[in-house]
Amino acid sequence: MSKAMEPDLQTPLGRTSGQVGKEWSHPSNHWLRGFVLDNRASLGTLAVFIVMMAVFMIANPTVFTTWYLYSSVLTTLPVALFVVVPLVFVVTCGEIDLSFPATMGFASWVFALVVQAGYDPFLGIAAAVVTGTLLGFLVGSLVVYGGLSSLIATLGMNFLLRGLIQIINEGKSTSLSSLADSWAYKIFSSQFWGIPVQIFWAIAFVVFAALLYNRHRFGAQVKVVGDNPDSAKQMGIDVKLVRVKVFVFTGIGAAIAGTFSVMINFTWWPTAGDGYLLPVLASVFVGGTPTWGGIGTVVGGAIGAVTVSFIQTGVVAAGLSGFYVQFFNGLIIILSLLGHKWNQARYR
Amino acid sequence: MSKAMEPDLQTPLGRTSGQVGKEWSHPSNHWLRGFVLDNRASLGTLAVFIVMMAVFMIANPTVFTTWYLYSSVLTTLPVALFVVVPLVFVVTCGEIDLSFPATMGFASWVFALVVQAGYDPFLGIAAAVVTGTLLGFLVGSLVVYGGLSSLIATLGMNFLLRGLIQIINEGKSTSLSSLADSWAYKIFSSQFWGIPVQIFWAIAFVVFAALLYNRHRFGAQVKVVGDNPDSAKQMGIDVKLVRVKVFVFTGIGAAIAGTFSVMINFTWWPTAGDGYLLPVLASVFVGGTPTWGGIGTVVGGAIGAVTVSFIQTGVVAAGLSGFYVQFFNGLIIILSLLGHKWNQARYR
Amino acid sequence: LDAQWCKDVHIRFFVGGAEGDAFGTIVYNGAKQAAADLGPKVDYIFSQWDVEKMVQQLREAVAVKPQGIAMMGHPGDAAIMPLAEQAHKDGIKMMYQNVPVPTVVAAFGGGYVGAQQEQQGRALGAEAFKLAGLKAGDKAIMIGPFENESRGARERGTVAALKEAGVDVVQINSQTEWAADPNLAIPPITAALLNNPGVKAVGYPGGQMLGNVATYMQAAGRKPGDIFNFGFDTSPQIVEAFKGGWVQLTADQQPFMQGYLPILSLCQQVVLGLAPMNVDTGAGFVTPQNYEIVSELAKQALR
Amino acid sequence: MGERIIELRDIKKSYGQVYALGGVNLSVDRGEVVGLIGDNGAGKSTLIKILSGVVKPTSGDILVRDKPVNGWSAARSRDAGIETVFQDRALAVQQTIVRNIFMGRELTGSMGWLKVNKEIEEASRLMREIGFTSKVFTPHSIVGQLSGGERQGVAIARAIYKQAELIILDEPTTALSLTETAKVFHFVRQVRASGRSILFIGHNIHHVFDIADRFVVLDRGKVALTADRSEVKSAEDLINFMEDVAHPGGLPGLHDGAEQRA
Amino acid sequence: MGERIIELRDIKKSYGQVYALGGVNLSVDRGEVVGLIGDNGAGKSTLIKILSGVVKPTSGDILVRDKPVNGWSAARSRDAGIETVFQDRALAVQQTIVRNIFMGRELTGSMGWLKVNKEIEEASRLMREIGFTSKVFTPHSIVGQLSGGERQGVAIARAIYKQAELIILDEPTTALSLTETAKVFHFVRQVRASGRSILFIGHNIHHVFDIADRFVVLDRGKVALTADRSEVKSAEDLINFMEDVAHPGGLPGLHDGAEQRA
Ligand SMILES: Nc1ncnc2c1ncn2[C@@H]1O[C@H](COP(=O)(O)OP(=O)(O)OP(=O)(O)O)[C@@H](O)[C@H]1O
Ligand SMILES: Nc1ncnc2c1ncn2[C@@H]1O[C@H](COP(=O)(O)OP(=O)(O)OP(=O)(O)O)[C@@H](O)[C@H]1O
Ligand SMILES: [Mg+2]
Ligand SMILES: [Mg+2]
Repeated sequence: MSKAMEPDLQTPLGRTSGQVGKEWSHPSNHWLRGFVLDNRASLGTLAVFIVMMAVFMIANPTVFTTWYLYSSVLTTLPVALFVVVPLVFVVTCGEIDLSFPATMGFASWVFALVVQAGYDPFLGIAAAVVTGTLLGFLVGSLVVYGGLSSLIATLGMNFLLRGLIQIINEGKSTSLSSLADSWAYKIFSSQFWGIPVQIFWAIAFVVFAALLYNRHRFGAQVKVVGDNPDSAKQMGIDVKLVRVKVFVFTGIGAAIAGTFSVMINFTWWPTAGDGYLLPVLASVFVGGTPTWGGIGTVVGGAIGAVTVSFIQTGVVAAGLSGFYVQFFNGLIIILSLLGHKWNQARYR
Repeated sequence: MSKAMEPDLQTPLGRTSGQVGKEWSHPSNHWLRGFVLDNRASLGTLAVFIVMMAVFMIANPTVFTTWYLYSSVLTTLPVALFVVVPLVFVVTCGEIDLSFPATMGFASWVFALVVQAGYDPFLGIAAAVVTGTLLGFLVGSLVVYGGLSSLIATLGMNFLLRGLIQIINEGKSTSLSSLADSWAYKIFSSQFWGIPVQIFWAIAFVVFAALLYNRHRFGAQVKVVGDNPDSAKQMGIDVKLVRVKVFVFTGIGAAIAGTFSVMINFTWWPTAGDGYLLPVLASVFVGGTPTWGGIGTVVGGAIGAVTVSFIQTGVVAAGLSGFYVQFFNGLIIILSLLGHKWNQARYR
Repeated sequence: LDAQWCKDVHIRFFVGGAEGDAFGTIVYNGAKQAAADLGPKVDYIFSQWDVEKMVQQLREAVAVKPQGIAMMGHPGDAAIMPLAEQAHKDGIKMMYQNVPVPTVVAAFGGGYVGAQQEQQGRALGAEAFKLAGLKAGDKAIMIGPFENESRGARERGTVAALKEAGVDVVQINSQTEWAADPNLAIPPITAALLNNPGVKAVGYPGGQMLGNVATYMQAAGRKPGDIFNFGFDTSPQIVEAFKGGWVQLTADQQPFMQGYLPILSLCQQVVLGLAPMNVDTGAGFVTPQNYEIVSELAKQALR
Repeated sequence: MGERIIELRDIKKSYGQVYALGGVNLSVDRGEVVGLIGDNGAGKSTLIKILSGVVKPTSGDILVRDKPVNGWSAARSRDAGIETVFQDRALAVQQTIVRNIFMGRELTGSMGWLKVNKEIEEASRLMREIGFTSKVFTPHSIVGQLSGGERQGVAIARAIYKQAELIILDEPTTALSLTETAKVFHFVRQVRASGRSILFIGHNIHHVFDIADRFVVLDRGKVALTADRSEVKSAEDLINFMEDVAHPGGLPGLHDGAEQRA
Repeated sequence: MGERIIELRDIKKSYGQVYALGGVNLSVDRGEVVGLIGDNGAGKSTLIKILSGVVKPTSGDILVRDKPVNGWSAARSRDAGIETVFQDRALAVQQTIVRNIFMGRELTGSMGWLKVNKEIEEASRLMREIGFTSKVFTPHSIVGQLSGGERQGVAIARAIYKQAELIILDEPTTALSLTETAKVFHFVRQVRASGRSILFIGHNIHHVFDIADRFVVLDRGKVALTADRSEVKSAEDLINFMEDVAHPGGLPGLHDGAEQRA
């Protein structure tokens, strides 16, 4: 920071031709320092996670050495990851999407309908993804072209879509026992060397999304739009389109998440997805993506999801009754926010 | 707008002394037009309410001519009003507070403890209000002096406080049948000419808050801080203090709301207040206070609360099954947002 | 009597839970069947199990003056009392479901359909103790909505019965999200099993979670029969779990009856002037020996 | 000249490791116009933020009418009769003209309730005083509906309210046209004529030269020159001095083109 | 002069009932520097927003190299070789220098994946070219950490990328000090020397006079004067002309003080 304020710009241009050959160098000469600086937010999240796990482990060392504990988390964690990651894009873009739980429910309902009608689950997945895409497009268009506050408008859409599901199904769930024998199940939801395969897909998704965020035009434009939409518009970026795209991405993520959730226990409930609203939101922010837009971290968000997933498990494993879960949820959220606050500068 | 862009400022100052005597006049010469222009947001909310009620009434005229229907809504509507109104201040100030449900639960718990211990309910009310004040101060200080995003930090505080309630009470509720004979009950929770007295208190509160908002230094400063905090700071306003104050106000409102709720039900539940999170939030925005801060409407928020309270009642009375409630919730939120959007300009 | 002898009667029916939870759906179907058979006009009300909301909904229900109201007993005597009084004054017939409210019924009348929560819970505890072959000093886990006194009364009863028999019971408070998506409970249940390795039996609060037992056990690396899983309600998923040997016992509180009977009784009270019904629906236990009887009904969300 | 309104002695201010001000002395007397000039980042805005109490100095003394003060703050500064029109973000654009004029010092009766009518009267008077005579706007008009020049007018009206003794204008004419610049200059003279003092900050040395009685040149957080009007012959003198300070070897660029052509 | 790069014919633009532009003709030839001056609200920014495709004109024709174009947009404008440094809000301050330079035209390989190394190389080259030689910053530095002048440098680097044929600078020196203004002027000459054209918008008529080959004076949405450098004797001429246009009766205020003293 110190040098930033007294730049070496005293010599006006033209006089500097003698120095033109010089090369850029990273502010830190040591690669490790550079790495830490570039990934402060996600490393901060990792630190929170490690401290939390350390506390739980000290409370009960034996449970935390059992693989089953981890494998059980790895079964449900992927469902959250498929929505947390696109939400990092949405928040980076300066918006928020609270309609993903209903989208999860809607898309997985379509999946359930297709499978129940006797079609191949792969077709069901495709149909679910198409549904998620359309719903994301619908929500995004309403927010972006309608010029509405995404916080409230997506909350409204969540009610509206869930209401539609309820009206049509009148509360009936759908059980899909036939799924267990399908190829889709083996590929997406079985175990491999004792590891739930879901997590491989989720990791692949996180890696893909992290690349999309950091190494793709889409990510670059999402960040710029969230940072300074006026500037982005002047530079020829279709700001509205980019905004709609992040909602579509969330719709797709929610569709995959919903489908994975149904494949875990072969049942679709009309409430499917509802339980994910708060944990997923908390994950994004525990993960170190700030609310003001422009910056964020996909990997941090993923670590945030892991952290949030382990709160409940850890509380129970540490031998506390479930009454402590809410308390710890709140505590971790507050501590993470304080940590990131101290860790992150906001430029204007 | 047209004249605004070509101001009559071509003559520099000093030359205009001949015209100094002229008086200001309101842009519209007719008082009614002026009134409508000044109260666009709340009138818009009122229009939404009237249209909604008209639809319900057409669907089932008889039910809606029964006074009892209204009196039953008027019994609990006050509980919502006591939090919606302070939240209008919070949102105007550019913040949000999602911790009020836990504050409601906490403060009314203190009330229940005091009453159960055999003290006078008035003392209980005082204790609850003190608790609400302190919690509001705690949450506000954390957000303001900790520099945290109020959306997430207050969500965290909501978990944390509710967690505390749960840990200590382990789910046990407290029933306070003795309340019915107390003076406090007669004054705050009985009926008067068939009208629940709560609503008189709530109306008094709304009127007081509307004056505070429009005719008091506090309201003026809240608006300025939400509009342009830098400017407010430069003009000597203690921006952080104003922000903390709105959280304290919400704490007080939540405490009163919680106490009223207990007096209606003669029972305190550890989950008290939880059900109010979404309806209250929706009321604020259905009421026409925008999310970006600086402006808002207390009366609109109150009308929003009435609207939201009647959705469920109306849906069921219109003969639709409860499955339609969520759908209509969403629909009303979206339609109101669209209406306000079209009705309100945002200046920068 | 005509086929639709109750045709002109207006009834408000409290389904209870969230739209679409396993229990509520069957109650709803029972009530709808009754409405179809008897002909009354029924309004259905959902409350997400939020007690404050239930009280307000009851207030509104009393206000529209139907001939009968079938209410959930969850808010408890103190909260329901003033409204029951009002209903009594207005001549509205009352039925209560799922949680008994003895003081209210004693004061202003009304019937009750549902298990006697506490008793049913205790009975389940005793039955589980017997069938699982538990001994004093054994360990069991009981999951339940302990954060809500009246909703958790049943599970508290089970805990009490087991404790009285000398079983060491670990209580896990269920989270509201688990009702919307029981998969969310996989990790905590695994953790609880790992934390208490000697556990012989696990009890679950309601249909949604009990139906998911196979998933929980697989996640924790347990095989069918390793642990004695028991709980409340029936559903297609629970029938499947019986088939697979994952679930050993469920106390069927016959939610269909909890939907059907209150409406029948209200019709009888209004049209025929009969006294209110008092039915304990918590009679039956479903075990691996008799689960097939309920399987077809469960599939149609009737049991 | 007259009484000394305010004096800063050896004011230092650092942001982290950056020294924005490295020991500055500055005083303003009654009725004088002081022109504060200097390069970007010289510390001008920081200095006036200290004067107006928005920023606390790292060290140094502040004297009001020759008496040292402790606990200097925005409120104290305004009590001492100092009003500031800041470089930017000066107005709450969604609020009415009245609310902006009385921002932070609302006219209140008992218990903090606003004296609404009094505020409107006063606002009308102030707006008329600075020549804001449009009939389209009332004190209830939203500032966001005004043009840039009109907004500047509101900020100035706010500053002259309560007969401030010293008015600080931080680059009030940046991005203003000649016509509107002229208005501001005329106003500055009006204020001086009424016996009040002005601290005028600007980049355009010609402008500042035209108006100031005394010049203070800041350079990298230090006072490089303090000169009375009588000591400086022309704006060019001042420009040359500043170029020398900034680039002892002569400043390339700005006048190259003209010289090449000439 | 050379080839005609762009021409606007009878461009009108209204915002609601306000006419920002009421029929403007303007053209820029290869290698010339056009200075666009005019009062606040004269429509300068609106005109260049139309040129850069950010704002659509209400009516009028746009010709690129003498061929009329339809569907003019920001993207089309950049394709035609027109780059703009806007008056404000030009940069995304939380992003790196690289991301700002390639905003909206990321260097991508197949499927839209970024060519990260190529971008860094190009950014380094551009920054060096405009004399941004600080070793403290790399192309990965966050723009928010840069000073105002350095940020302007990033905006200019962004504009000269891709050998733009016409660079539009909307008041690039507002709020810049002499030193930094000099840099911008030097750069403008560099660009002209390389055969590219420049449209320079400014309030400071001395500055514009020093640099432009041709002057266009806008007044209330109309072109009040178009003059080659050869037709105008001095900056004062231009100033007088503008004052006449704005206030046929003579402009009070700005020079009063100086005259009174003289
Ligand atoms: N809040 C801050 N944090 C860190 N550094 C700051 C802050 N405010 C100012 N500075 C630094 O202090 C120095 C002086 O800045 P200041 O704004 O006072 O200059 P100025 O003379 O007003 O410039 P300008 O002509 O651009 O308005 C600059 O180096 C600036 O970067
Ligand atoms: N988005 C808009 N909506 C309405 N009116 C506008 C808008 N943008 C500009 N105007 C109006 O159009 C006219 C021309 O504005 P413009 O910004 O082009 O002037 P300018 O010459 O660039 O002024 P400046 O010197 O202040 O930059 C002004 O009257 C302005 O108020
Ligand atoms: Mg400055
Ligand atoms: Mg402009």
